[in-house]
Amino acid sequence: MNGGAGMVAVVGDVLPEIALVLGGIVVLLYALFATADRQVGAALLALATVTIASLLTLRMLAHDQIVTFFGTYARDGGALWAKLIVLAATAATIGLSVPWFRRDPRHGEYYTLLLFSALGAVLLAGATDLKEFIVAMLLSSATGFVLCAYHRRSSPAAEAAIKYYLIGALANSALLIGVAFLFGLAGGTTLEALATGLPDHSLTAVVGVGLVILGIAFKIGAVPAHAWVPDVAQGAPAPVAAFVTAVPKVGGFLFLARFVLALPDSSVGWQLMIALLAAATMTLGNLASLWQDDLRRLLGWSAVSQTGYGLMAIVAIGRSDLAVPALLFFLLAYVPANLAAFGVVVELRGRTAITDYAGLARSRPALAGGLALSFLSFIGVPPLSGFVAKLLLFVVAMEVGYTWLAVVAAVNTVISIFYYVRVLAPAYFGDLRAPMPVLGRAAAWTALASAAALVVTGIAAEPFMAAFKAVGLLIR
Amino acid sequence: MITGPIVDAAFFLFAAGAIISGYRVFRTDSMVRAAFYLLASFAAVGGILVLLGSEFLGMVLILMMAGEMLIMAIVMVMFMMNPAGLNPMVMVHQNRVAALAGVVAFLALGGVALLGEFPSRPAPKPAAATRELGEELLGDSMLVFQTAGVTLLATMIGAIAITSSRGRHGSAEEGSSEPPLQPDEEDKA
Amino acid sequence: MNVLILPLLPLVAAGVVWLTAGRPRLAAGVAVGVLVATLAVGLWAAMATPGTTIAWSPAIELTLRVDGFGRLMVVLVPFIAAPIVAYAAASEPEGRTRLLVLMLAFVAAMLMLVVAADFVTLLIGWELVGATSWALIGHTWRDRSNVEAGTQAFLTTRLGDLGLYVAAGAAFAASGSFAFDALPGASSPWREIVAGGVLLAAAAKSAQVPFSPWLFAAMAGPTPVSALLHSATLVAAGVYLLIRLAPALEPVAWFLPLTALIGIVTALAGGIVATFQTHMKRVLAASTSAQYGLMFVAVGAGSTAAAGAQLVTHAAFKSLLFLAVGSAIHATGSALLGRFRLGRVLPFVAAAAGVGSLALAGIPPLGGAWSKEAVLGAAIETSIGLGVATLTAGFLSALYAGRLQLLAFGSGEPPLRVRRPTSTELVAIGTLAAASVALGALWIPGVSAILQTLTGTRLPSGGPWEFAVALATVAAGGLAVLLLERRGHLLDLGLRPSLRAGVEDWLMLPRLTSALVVAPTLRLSLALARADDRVIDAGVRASARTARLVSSLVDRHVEFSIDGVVQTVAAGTLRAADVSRVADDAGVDRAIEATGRGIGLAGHQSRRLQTGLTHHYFVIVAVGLALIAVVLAAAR
Amino acid sequence: MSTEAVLIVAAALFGIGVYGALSQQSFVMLMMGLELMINAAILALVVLWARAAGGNPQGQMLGVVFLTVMAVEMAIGFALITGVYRVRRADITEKLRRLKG
Amino acid sequence: MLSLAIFVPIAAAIAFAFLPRTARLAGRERWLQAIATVIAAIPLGLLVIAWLRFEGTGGFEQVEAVEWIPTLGVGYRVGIDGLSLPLAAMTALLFVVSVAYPVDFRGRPVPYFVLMLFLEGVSIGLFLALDLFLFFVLWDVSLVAMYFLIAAWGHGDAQRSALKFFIYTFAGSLPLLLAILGLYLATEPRTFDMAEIIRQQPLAGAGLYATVVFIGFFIGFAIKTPLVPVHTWLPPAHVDAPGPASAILAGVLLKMGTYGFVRILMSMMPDTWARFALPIAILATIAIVYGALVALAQTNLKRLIAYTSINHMGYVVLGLAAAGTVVTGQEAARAIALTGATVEMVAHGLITGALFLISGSILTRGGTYEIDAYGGLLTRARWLTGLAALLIFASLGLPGLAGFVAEVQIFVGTLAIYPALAAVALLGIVITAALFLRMLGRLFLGTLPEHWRGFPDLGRAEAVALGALAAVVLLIGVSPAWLLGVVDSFAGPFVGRP
Repeated sequence: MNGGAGMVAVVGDVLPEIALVLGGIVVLLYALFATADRQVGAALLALATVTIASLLTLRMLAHDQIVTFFGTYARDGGALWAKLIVLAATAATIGLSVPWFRRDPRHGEYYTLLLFSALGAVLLAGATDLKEFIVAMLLSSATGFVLCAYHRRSSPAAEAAIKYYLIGALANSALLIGVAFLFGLAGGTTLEALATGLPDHSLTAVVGVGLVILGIAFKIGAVPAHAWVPDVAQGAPAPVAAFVTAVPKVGGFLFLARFVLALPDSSVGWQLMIALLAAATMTLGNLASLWQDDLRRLLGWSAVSQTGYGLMAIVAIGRSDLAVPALLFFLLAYVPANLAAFGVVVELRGRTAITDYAGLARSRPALAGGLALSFLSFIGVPPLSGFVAKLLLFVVAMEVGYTWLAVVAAVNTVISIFYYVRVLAPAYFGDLRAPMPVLGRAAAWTALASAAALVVTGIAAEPFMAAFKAVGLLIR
Repeated sequence: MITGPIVDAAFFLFAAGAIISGYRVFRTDSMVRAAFYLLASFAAVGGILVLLGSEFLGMVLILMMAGEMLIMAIVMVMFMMNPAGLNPMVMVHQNRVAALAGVVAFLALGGVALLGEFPSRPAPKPAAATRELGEELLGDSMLVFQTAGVTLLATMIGAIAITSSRGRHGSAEEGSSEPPLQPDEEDKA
Repeated sequence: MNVLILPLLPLVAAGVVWLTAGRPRLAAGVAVGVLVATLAVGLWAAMATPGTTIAWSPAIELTLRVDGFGRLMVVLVPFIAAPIVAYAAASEPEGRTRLLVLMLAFVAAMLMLVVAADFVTLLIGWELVGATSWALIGHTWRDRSNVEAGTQAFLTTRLGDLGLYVAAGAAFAASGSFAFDALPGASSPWREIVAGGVLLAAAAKSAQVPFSPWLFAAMAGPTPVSALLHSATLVAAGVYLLIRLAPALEPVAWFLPLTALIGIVTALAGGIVATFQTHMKRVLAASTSAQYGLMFVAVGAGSTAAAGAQLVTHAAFKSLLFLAVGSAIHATGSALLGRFRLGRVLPFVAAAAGVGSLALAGIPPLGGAWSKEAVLGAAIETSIGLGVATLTAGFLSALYAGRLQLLAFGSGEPPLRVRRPTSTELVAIGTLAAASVALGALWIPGVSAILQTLTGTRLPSGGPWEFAVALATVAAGGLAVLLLERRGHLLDLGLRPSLRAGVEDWLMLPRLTSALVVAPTLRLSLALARADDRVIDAGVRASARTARLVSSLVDRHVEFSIDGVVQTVAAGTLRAADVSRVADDAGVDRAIEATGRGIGLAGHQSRRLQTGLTHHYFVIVAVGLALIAVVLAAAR
Repeated sequence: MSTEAVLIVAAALFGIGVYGALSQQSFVMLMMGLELMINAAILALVVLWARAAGGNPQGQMLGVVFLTVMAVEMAIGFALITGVYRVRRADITEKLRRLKG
Repeated sequence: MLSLAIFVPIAAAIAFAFLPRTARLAGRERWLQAIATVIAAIPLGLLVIAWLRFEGTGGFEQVEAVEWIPTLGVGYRVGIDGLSLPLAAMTALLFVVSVAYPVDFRGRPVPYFVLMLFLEGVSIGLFLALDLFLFFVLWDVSLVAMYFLIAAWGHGDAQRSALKFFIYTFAGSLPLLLAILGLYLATEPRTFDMAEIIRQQPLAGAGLYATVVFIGFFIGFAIKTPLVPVHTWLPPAHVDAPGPASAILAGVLLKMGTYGFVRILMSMMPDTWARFALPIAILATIAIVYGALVALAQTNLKRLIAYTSINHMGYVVLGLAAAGTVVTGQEAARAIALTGATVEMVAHGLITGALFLISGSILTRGGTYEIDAYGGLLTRARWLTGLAALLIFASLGLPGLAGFVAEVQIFVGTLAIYPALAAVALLGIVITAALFLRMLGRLFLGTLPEHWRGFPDLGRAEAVALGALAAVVLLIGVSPAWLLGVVDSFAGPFVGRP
């Protein structure tokens, strides 16, 4: 045990996290004591918390990249950028939630859970220790389950939540024994211990690593633990769906990257395995999206396929300088696109049948534009950030010799055009059948701001690329 | 860590108890009985933990499970179909596939155990385990500990948010659903 | 003055005439006046032999020069064209302005061709001549068959044009230049390719076998158009090209013999076709092929001078004959032989036609006789066989010339109503007749020497016995005509109608082309178009179908673990039915993209994995985990 | 009480847990299967801590984490089960198949 | 300067997008069109100035470069050489004409002009781009814009055709992207700068790797060109697209494929191109004959022209294949083939673009593309017939018009390298002549059916627009030195002609 002074210094490394915890508690207390019509204040408090946390994070960007808390937590560029993405996404989710939950009397606690869920993702992104990883996963998952079930009178929400929960519980439970094995092999729980302690060509390590990857696969919605994604996207409250299909992924991906970085090259064949998972995930996600008539479900499946693309960056981790930038840029492109798409859904009061979108461009051109930008970014059409992301993913996959994976991804991209266009075509060329009432300004602006972010980060990619290039992903 | 034939005997007793009661969980007619089998299995494992020199974890496990099983029984009695959940029933699906998966899992993990790839690094001073844990909690693993705390807090808030039927401002059900597609339906909802 | 003025003058005039639309007299005046002026320029050019180059790019330099036989052509072309255009202005009421514009443009293109001294310039003139002739032939466009005739003519000659493209390419490949001057230095095999290409182009343009029938199609145009095309211009271009290039291509062993062979075959076949013809213009058309065949023979025999002489005399008498026949057709409204004989009602036309016919038959002292004599002499010098064949061709020309003259312009029963030619028409006919007569000057030794200088080859010095044999042959031809007339078989020549129809239709050559070339091409094109709509797209679809198959296999295996074998079989059967139904519906369902159909089915299949049942998801997780472990272990 | 023996017991418990998780229709029973799996994980962890990891206190901490996971999972699980029972009257997986495809 | 040519229309498109809604514009479409035309003409003017300042040094001139994503070696780099300048200028001209061309706006004139102007900037940018990244960005964006143009203002089964077009060409763009990345990964230091890559020749002698990259590029460009057998997206897209969009599609978008062949494949991996020149030439020859034959059987006007595009683009690729060989002693022939292919791109853009505009006009008047539904239109529509005839003759390669200048050079150049293939390809010009003359006869000549008594001739805007194109076609045909000189400044150094 170190001295108290050291402890104080260490606390300085997690100021944003502390801000989130305190903010969450403040919001909870506010919600307990504020009157029914003042509950919206909780949203403002949550927004303030996110802002403060973001500012604290930004301040830390200039600091040295280190692993702190006795090897359990990284304060490096990767974690900080992930934090920023998570926080921005959380802010956007708050923007979407205010109008959506306006009639819900338990408005306040929602934001506490949202902040804690964001905290879970943030901690996951920085975890360099299996214990911290498990707890962060748990925090992120547990809050996610509850948020998903937040509509007490919604039967689809309840169904989605319980499926989400069951798959998560299975993955988590299985994960634990894997972690136990890795601990036994390495003699410690930090990633550093894994990096040094894992024996070569060990079948035990195979089981352990496989189970851990399964756990993360659940978190990021990859095959084989992907089944919850479409259900949650369809059944959960739309802002929650936007949040849950995007934010935990940021943490999950970052930890996966750190985890594979810790694996000694010769111990397990993780590259090929991740590549196969990537291929399976993107292909399944795309194929299943093809004939969806429900937009939210379609977005869920497309989120699965996007996870598959993102996994391409993981394949290259440790062997390509661009792997980490590619991963971060992918997240930078994917998260706002997801928020924009769901944001449009929220603004249209959760309208979800694809046929109901006919004539959107005539009735609500701005929303149609937002939806189109988001979809085109998903496809990877330049100059949107989705294109830069996909380009980087292709580059790193090819650079490490996984050209076949890039080809699979390309084929999948072509397939994906079909279902995105299946939504966009009626929206742009169809006739308006009924007026399209909207929810409120906040959701519209959030959706459009997210869509605008796609254009901005796509064209002005350099600042981000330069920053990402300098990013380290530390495990010791 | 204690060794010797008595320990071995105790281990075998506990091991048999854990496995048999674990198996009985899914081979019994009544949910309540299944819950108590599960408790028994956990208790047996707790015993093994104590044998292995991890008294703290063992005891916590047993205590926690006892509490949990109590809740589980209540939940079953309160909510489940069969009143009291005591009646005989078999509710199984895809039995063969599940059995296959279970056997495969057992073989895989058992294989791992037999491969003997784990290094041999016995714990030097088992008696100090609990104290060391305390140091760990407040020292090296402080962040983990704090995170776990937040997680438990979040769990409590979440569980209450979902289950409590009474909100602060009237029924928790009121208005807790998606906004209707047409605004004018809002009033009715 | 620049040589460019030669083609530009008629071209600009064409533009001017186009602007004078609605004032026919002015148009005619401008057209004929400009052609006369062009004639003057041509005379100047023949003396001054101007030349110029226009650089398009480092590789392409257009060279225009009046030299060699071209010096004669720049005079001949406007000289023949002027009376014909005058005649056209007077005789063709429909779309007169357009006709004059096109004729002037045509003359411009022809002059461009004449002054070309490199392959690119030649191609420009060559193709433009072809295109304007298409428009001229299809002049009366409201009748679509005329347009189609023009198309046929254009396509046939364009097929030959390919030879010119090839020749141009080969010349460039050999020397890096398109100029004719660089040809003699061309190496083998490029020189052979040039020779082949040039010969192909010339044969097609000059209506040699097997391309001859397009001339019949070209008859769809108004008569003055035929007169223009057949005399000094379109058809002449082929032989003109040979006259210019034969000396350079002579070293190619097979070049001259092949030229002679094509020529003699055409001369004989064309003679036969002309002899059995009952349509006046077609007699002349077939005879054109035959006469140009004789020029090919001359070139093949190494005497481009003789070919040039024949070209000049033929230009004069053939344009004369066409105009005369045109007057006859105008007069009666019928082009068929044997219905009326116009000698009495149109004595002047008949007399002028008589001059033309005599020249065609080769009766001294007309120029036509001299040139034919020269060709014969060259042929005999080459080989006795070729000589005999040429004699036979001469006999045939005498036969059909006499037959045409007698049947059309002989004295006999005139029609009830006759449209008499206008004075302009008569002047035009008279001018050409005078020219034909004047060409008798060729018999004067000094005159023919000019040809030798111009073409650079020697004229054969035929002995007296040759001359005698030739005269005897012509006389035999004349005699045969009289004999047939006496027996009353001049029209049908005692041949069975079915057989004659075949001969008349260019010895069935068009039908052969149609069956061997045109029909297969069209059939192939239709088949390919159909295949394009189905098969190739289907290739894409097939790959999609493979994807579907794979997905259904995968699907089946997943279900195997979920539902067991029995259900899988049942479900598989049902799905097979389902798949085929969906495939059927696909044609109906417009939203389904053909390419996406297979993938789309794969999409349906993959959605079946998401059963909505959590325990199935658990199985997927378990199986997935097992696979993860296997891959991790295997790829260590 | 060899390490292998304990690990085999853990494997057996895990296998039973997997079987339970996959075969039980009732959510509650299914969760019992999951708990058995965690139970096995704790057992394996502690034996490895004692025998393979040299008594590294991180192992004990990991055990606490495992217990936390178990507690949180169960708490949220029960909450969700009551929730879904309230709106859907569903207590077995087969009753929840509206979201699919 | 060059950047202005790209960004003025794009900026104008964005400005247009913020115009008030359609309802308030009723009756003012013509003003809108006039303004759009003027804006569309600005890049043309700028490119003409660039042309006048062009020196023909053989390298890239008037380069404008800004770092974009230097971390990846991506820059915004534009410039001209003898290859891109004519194509960009042709693009600008065709856009001016297409924007000015009357079309049924379907009540949505503003988005129409937004897309047209946007596509103009993008297309010009693509030809001027000197950065692979920028090139690909514009490549993909052009697909999106064209998709919306076809789907929203097309007729018949427009959405399906548009989707087929989009998916097919997007499918082509992905191998292209992968190939670009393959090339990029081989550069050292990593860069997307075209000039730098040409200097580096990163894949020279790279064997299998180069082959794979080559195939990726080739598939991408072949689909866009399109070469048989990946052409099936073209006919439906053309048939259902509105006239001006068809013109742009054929005139500009197809050129992107062949331009890519020269700019990327032939310049950056010449040895690999030379290795595959013969199969490419064979493929091109097949496309020539196949396109011509299939076109011959068409009864639908637009399908017919679409298939002749396949035929003509086959000429281009044939010329390129010949130009890219390494036959020593035939530098002059290779240069002439390359010049011919480049001029053919320009000529085909102008001619076929104009022909598609004409078919659009015919559809507006007659309501169908079926050729047999018409006949004798010359009786009523002299300007229409005259211009159509001129363009048809240009398309079948008549001297004095642009097509001849291009085709004769292609044939001559190819004949020196691949005599047999050139001979087969020559058959194409006979077949195209046949089908075009048949079409001309069946549409315009013969007797006018009774119900077309009221068939109107071209309006003033149409006549001026088409007349402008025809004038340029004529100018190139009569006096091409100004164009050939510029193209030769690229082609000469390219083949290393002494």
